[in-house]
Amino acid sequence: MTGDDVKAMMLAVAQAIIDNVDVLSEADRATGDGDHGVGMRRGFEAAQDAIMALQSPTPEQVMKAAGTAIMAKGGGASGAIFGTLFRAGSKVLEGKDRLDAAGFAQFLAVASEAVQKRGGVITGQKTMVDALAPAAVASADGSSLAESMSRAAQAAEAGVEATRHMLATTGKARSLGERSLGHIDPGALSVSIILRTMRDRA
Amino acid sequence: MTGDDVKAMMLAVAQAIIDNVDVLSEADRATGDGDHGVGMRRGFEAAQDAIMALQSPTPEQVMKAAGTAIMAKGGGASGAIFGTLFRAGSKVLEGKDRLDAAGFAQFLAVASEAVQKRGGVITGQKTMVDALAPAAVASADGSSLAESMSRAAQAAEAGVEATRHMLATTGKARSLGERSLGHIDPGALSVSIILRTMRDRA
Amino acid sequence: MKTPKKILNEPRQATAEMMEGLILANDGRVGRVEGTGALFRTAIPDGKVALLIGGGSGHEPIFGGFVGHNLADGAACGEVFAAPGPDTICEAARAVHRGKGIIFLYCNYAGDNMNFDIAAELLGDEGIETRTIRVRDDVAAAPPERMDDRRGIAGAVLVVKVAGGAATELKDIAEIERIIRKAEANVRSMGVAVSAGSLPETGKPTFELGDDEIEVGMGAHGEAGVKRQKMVSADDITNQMMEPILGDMALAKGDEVVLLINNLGASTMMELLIVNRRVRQILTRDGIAVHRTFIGPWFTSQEMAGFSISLMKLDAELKRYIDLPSSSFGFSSL
Amino acid sequence: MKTPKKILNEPRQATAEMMEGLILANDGRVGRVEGTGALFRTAIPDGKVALLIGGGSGHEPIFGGFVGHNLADGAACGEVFAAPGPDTICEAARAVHRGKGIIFLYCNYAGDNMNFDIAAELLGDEGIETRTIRVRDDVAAAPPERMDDRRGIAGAVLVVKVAGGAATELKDIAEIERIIRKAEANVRSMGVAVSAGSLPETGKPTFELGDDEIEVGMGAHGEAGVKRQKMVSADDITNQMMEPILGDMALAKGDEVVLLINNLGASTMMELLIVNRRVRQILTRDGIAVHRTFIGPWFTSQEMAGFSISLMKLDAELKRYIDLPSSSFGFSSL
Ligand SMILES: Nc1ncnc2c1ncn2[C@@H]1O[C@H](COP(=O)(O)OP(=O)(O)O)[C@@H](O)[C@H]1O
Ligand SMILES: Nc1ncnc2c1ncn2[C@@H]1O[C@H](COP(=O)(O)OP(=O)(O)O)[C@@H](O)[C@H]1O
Ligand SMILES: [Mg+2]
Ligand SMILES: [Mg+2]
Ligand SMILES: [Mg+2]
Ligand SMILES: [Mg+2]
Repeated sequence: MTGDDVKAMMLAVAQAIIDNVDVLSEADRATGDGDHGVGMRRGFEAAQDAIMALQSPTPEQVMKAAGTAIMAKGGGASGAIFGTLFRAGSKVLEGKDRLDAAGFAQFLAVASEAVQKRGGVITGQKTMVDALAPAAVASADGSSLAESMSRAAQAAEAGVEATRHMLATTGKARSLGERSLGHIDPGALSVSIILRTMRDRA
Repeated sequence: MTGDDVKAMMLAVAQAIIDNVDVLSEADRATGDGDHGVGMRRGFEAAQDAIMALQSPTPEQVMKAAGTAIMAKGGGASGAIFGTLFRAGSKVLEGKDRLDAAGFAQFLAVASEAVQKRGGVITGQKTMVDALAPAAVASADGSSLAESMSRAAQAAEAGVEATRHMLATTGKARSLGERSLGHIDPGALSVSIILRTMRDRA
Repeated sequence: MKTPKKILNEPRQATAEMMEGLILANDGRVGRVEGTGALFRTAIPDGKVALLIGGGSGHEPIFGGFVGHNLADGAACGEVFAAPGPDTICEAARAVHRGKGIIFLYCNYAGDNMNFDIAAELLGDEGIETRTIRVRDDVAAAPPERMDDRRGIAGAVLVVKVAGGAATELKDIAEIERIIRKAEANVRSMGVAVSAGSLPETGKPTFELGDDEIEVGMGAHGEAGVKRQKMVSADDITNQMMEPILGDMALAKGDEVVLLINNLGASTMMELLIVNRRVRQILTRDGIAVHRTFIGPWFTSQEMAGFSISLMKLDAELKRYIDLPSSSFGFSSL
Repeated sequence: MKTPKKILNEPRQATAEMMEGLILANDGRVGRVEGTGALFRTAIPDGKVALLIGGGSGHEPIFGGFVGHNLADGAACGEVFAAPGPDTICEAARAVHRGKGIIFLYCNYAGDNMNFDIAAELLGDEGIETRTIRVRDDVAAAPPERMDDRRGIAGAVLVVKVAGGAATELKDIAEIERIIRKAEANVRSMGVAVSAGSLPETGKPTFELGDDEIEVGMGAHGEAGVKRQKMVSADDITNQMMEPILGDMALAKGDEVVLLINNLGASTMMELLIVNRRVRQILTRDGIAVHRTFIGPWFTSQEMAGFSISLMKLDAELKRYIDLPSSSFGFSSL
C-alpha cells in the first residue's frame, strides 16, 4: 500500500467512525457517560482534515497526522488512547514508503503496547485493548497485507464480543461492577470498526 | 344560633375546606400557582384548633378566633383575605350572644367590604369577592337565619359560575388574560364551600 | 402527568425542615424566631435602619438565603409560594428593629402586599416605623402604564444587593429609601419557562407544557406569560426576551447596566452562558456596556427549567452599591 | 425516553458558545486562548506558582467558573464530559505560567489523567515544571485500599478553594503542593442521582432510572453507583450517604469539618437544605463540629437531579485557606 493508498484508507476509516457516531455513543450510554461516539467523531473529523491536507504523504505521515489530530481534538479517554495508538504506531513506519504486512503487524504491536502503557491497563479490563491486543497478535500471522488486516479485523471483532463477559476495572464503566457484564466496551467496538474498514480497503 | 352552635358550624366549615384541599388546589393550578387548597387547609386547620380551645364562646369570639388563626397561619393572598373576612365580620357580632339573620347579613356585608378594601378589588375581577359580595346582598333578604344562609350559599354558587366568564385583573391569574376565561376562581369556590356548609348546619 | 421525584421527608413539613437546614447552613450568622419563618442576622448594629425582605418559600436561596453582610437584616418567609402571614412579618420586624425604622422590600404580589400591609399597620401601633418598597420588574406582566400590576421576579436580587449596601452605609431612612426606589425603578426583567416546577405539598407541577413548548414571560410561580410557543433556539428565545426588556428601558448608547441571568431551577449553567453570549451581542449592538454579570439560581421556582434576564441601569451611586462586597448563605460577591 | 428540552443553538457548538458566554460573564477578569478551552486569569502576578485546574465541560460552573481571586489561575476545559486534550492543557499552562512552575489539580478519571500526563510531558520538554494532584474523593467508587480507583467529584470544590489560597499566599511550590495534598487526603464525598442529565450533542440522558428509583453513589457523569433502589425519604438517603463517608474518615469527637452539599443540577435548594438538616443531626450525634457550610450547584452533571455530600476534615492550616475570601464567576465566599 502506497502512502496515497494509506491516505485513502484512513479517510475511509475516519468516515466509518463518523458514520457510527450513534452506535458508539449508545454503547457508551450502557456502561459509561454516553459520549464515546461524539468524542471519536470530533477526533476523526479533525483527522480527516489533517490527512486531506497532506500531499503525497508517506504511510508514517498519514498515521502520525491522524494520531496528532485525534489527540488534540478528540478529548476524553478516547482522544488520548486513539491518538496514542496512531502516533505511537506511526513511528515504526518511519522511512517506509509502503505499508506491508510486516509493517502493519508492527504498527499494531507497537500501538497496542503504547496504549497499554498510557492507559495503565492490560487485556481483560474491558477496554479497547481487548480488541487491539489480539488484533496485533493475529496480524503477525498474515502472509499479505490483506490477510494481516483480515486477521486483525476478525480478532478485534472477537475481542469486542469477549469484552461482553468482562468486568470493567478501569474507566467510567469500572463502578458498574457486575452490571458491566453483558455490555460490550465502546472503545473496543471503535477498534473493530477501524480494522474492519482497513480490511475492506486492503 | 348560640355561640356553641356557631362553634360547631365553624368546625364543620373548616372541615369542609380541609376535605376539599385537592379540589381547591386543582382549581388554582388552572389559573394560579396551584396552592390555594393547601393554603386554605393550613389556615382552617389552625382555625379548628383555635375554635376548639374556646369554652362556651360568643359568636363573635368564634369568628374572630377563626379569622386570626387563618390570617396567621394561612399565608398567601388567601390567608390575608379569608382572615380579614372573619376578623372584620366578627366585629358586627360584638355583644351578641346569638347569631341571627340580621347579624349574619351584616357579618357578610362588613366582611365583603373589608375584603374589597384589603384586596383593592371590586366585583368583576374574578376573585372570591365575586362570590362573597352577591352572597352578602342575597343574605339581607332572609327572614330567618336558615333562609339567609341558604340565599347566601345560592348566590355564592352563582358567583363562582360567574367568575368563569370573567377576565382576571388581579392576583396570580391576572397575567393569563384571555386564557383565564373558562376557569372558575379558586377563592370564590372556597367562599361557596364555606357558605354551603353554613347553610347545611343552619 | 409524571409525578416529580423530590428528596423530602413529610411533604407538609418541607418548609419547616428547610428553615432548620437553612439556619444550620448559616453556621451562626443567622437566627430565627423559634418555630416561625422569621429570620434575622445575628450581628445587626444598634441604630441601623433595618432591611427586611420576604415572601413565599420555594424560591430558595431567596429570601432567607439573602440575610447577611451588606444584604438583608432579616427575612419573613412564608410557606411554598405563599406570602408570610402578618405574625411572621411582625416577628421578623421586631427581631431586626434597632430603633431607626424598617424598610420592607418585597415583590409585588397581592398576597405579599396584603400581608406586609397588615403587618405594617400592626407595627405602626407598636411605634415601629416601616417603609414599603415593592419590586415590579417583570415587563411580561403588564405594560408600563400599569406598573403596579407588574410582578417582582429575579430583578429583586439586584435591588436587594443595592438596598443591603445602602442600608449598611447610610443612616437616614429617607435617603436609603430613595436609593432603593431608584434601583427598583431602574430594573427590568423577563422570564421563560421550559418545564414546570412542582409544589412539595401537592406533588404536582404548577402548569403543563408540551414536550416541545416553552412559555415566554412566565412568572416565578408559573403564572402565565405573554406567549406559549414551540421550542426555538437559545438565540431566538433571548432575542424575544431582550426586545421587551430593552423596549421598556430608556437606555442610550454608552449607558452601563448590571446584568443578571437567573436560573429558575433546573436549567444548566451551560445553557445560561449560551444565553449570556447572545445577550451581550445584543447589548454590544446597542452600545450598552455591562459593568458586571451575575448568573446563577437565586430566585428559583422549585425545579422549573427556564431562566430570566434582568438589567438594571446604573449610575455612579447604584454602581457603588452593586460593587460593595456582600456575603450571605445564598449570594456572595466580592 | 423523553428527549430533554435544552436551550441551545447548534448542539455541536454548545461548548464553544458556552465558553464565549463564560468569558463575557467574567467582565474582563478572565481571558482565553482564542478558539480553545484554555482559560486564564488576566491578573496573575509575576513569580506566582500557577494553579491550573481542568476537566470535561458540562459540570458548570466548575471548572472554568473557578478561575479567580484566591482560586485557580487558569482552567483547561474539554468538551462535555470529555477531558481536554493535551493541546488545550498546554495552552492554558503557558498562559498561566509565571516562571515558578504549575500545579495541575484535577479529578481522577482515566481521560483526564492521560491527557494531563501527556501535557506534563510536553511542557517538561519546554522546561516548564508541573506537579500533579488528582482529587479522589468519591467513596462510592472504590474501597480505601484502591484510592487510585476513586473518582473526583464535588469535594474538588473544597480542594480548589484551599489550593487557590495556598498558591496565592505561599511562594514555595513544594509547600503549596503539601497543603493541597493534605486537603485532598482529608476530603470524602458521595453522590446520589434522582434523575439523569443529558448530553447536548446526543440529546440523550446518560442513564435511565425508573420513576420511583434513585441511584446511591452515582458519579458526576452518570457512572454507576453502589446501589439502585426505590425512592426513600430525605433522611434515609442522607443516612445512607453519611455512613460510608464517615466510615471512610478518621473523625473523632471534637473534630471540625467543612461541609459541602453539591447540587448535581436540577434538585431544589429546598431539598438540599432538608438534607443539610439531617447531615447536621448526624454530625451533632457524633460530636463533630461544622466550621462552615457551602450548599449550591458547583459541580453539576448537566440537568441531573440529585446531590452529593462532601466533608473535609480541618486543621488550623486548612481552615485558614477555607476562610480566605475568594471570588470567581462561579464561586465566591467572604
Ligand atoms: N485507561 C484506559 N486505557 C485504555 N483504554 C481506556 C482507558 N479508559 C478508557 N478507555 C477506553 O476509552 C473508552 C471510552 O472512551 P470515551 O467515552 O471517549 O471516554 P470518556 O471515558 O472520557 O467518556 C472505553 O470504552 C475504553 O475502551
Ligand atoms: N387582591 C385580591 N383581593 C381579593 N381576593 C384576592 C386577591 N388576590 C387574590 N385573591 C383571592 O385569593 C385566591 C388565591 O389564593 P391563594 O392561591 O391562596 O393565594 P396566592 O395567590 O398567594 O397563591 C384567588 O383565587 C382570589 O380569589
Ligand atoms: Mg465516554
Ligand atoms: Mg395560589
Ligand atoms: Mg401561592
Ligand atoms: Mg466522557
